[in-house]
Amino acid sequence: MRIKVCYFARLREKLGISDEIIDLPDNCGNISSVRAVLQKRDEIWQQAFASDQSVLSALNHEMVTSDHQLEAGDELAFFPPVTGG
Amino acid sequence: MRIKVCYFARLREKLGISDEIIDLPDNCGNISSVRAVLQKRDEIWQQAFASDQSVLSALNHEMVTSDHQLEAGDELAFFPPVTGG
Amino acid sequence: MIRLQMEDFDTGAEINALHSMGSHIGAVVSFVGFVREFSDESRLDAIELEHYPQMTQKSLERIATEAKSRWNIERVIIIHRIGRLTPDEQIVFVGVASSHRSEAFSACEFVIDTLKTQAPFWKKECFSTGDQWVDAKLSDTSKSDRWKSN
Amino acid sequence: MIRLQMEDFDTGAEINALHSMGSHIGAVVSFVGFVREFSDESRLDAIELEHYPQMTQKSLERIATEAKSRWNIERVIIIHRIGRLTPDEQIVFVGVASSHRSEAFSACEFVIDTLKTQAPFWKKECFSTGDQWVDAKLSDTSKSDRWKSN
Repeated sequence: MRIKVCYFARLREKLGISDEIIDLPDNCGNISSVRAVLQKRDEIWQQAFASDQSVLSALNHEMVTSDHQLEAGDELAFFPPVTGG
Repeated sequence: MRIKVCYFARLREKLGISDEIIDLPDNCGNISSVRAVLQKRDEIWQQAFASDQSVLSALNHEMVTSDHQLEAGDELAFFPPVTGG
Repeated sequence: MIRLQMEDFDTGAEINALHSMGSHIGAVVSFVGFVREFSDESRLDAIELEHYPQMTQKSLERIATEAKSRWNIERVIIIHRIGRLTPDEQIVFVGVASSHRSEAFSACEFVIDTLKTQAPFWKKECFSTGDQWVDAKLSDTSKSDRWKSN
Repeated sequence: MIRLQMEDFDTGAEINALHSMGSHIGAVVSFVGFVREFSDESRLDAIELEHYPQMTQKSLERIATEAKSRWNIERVIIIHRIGRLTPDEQIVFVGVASSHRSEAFSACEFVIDTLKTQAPFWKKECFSTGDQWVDAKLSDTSKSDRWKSN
């Protein structure tokens, strides 16, 4: 199944990409599984997602925890803790 | 001894006076004693000071309780609970 | 800074003034109180604010000083209008500048709560049918008392 | 009402707008956040605010809606600027109108505390020596968490 993945702020700069479409096995499962897939890309990706706390996730524009299940067409975003206001 | 007494708001209107100089016996004592003296004037004064809670006191521009001692030259003020802001 | 005045005030200008008082001020919390259009069911013509001139300034300064001693804040501005005010007019402004927002929130609420029970102002409501002094609210006393136990 | 914008805003006008939204509104509490001149010891040239456009509006609306469900308040205005801002510029405005001031204080503080940990904004500080993403503050997390147990 196909989802969109977006990256923001420090994470976007570190990874050198702001968004991409990725294909996942249909039963890929939850956000943690996507993180595991991404971490296999190379050393930079491995480090970027190493700590659970330093990367938050939003699924379809709502902050969610990593155990959320994914569906085809989802927009998944990864970003550092927010610092607005 | 001589002190100045001021009245504000509803109390001022009820008593028909905004301030006055009064002479007290030198050992008149505290604010409660002044209230007792004033209450003897007539029915209106008696009623106006009947309830402790409905008349607050300030001595030389500081809110105080009725047990405060007085000195010659003091400015004593009586007024209803405040309603600013 | 304390101001007692008949004239209206410019809230935005006061907030900017608070901020410009220091380079490390990141937060300004403010409270603005307005004359309501209705009191109970009746439409108000105006309110009249009486105060105790020799005491008012001192009383507000004491409240501001206590706020500064209790919280880590930079500046406090209190503006209170006096005289006759019509519905929707601004009555009071309390602004607190701080580098720490939670301290600014607490200090600002403390100042307005304390002002409402300690500062010598009295409101009279003017209706087409006559005038009426406003009664003090028990809820104001309990809001103010709550700061004593902190 | 939620606004995301590059342009500055007029705090006094927003407070008046909040007040004019209802005849029984007696109190407006507001928070304004500013760009500081210094970060640690270094003088800032500017900050840059990145956000997640498709999510930001929705996230702020959700926070405003939660504030309205938890406190007896009339209106909430949240304005957050995006893009490049220089020291002393206004970043964020949160204003709450209510007939009850203590509810307005709580709701306003809840909104800014929650915005700081939930709304998708990221600040980068620009110095003459280079740029630096701002780290999230643990104190912001604990301020935000405190509203969960209430």
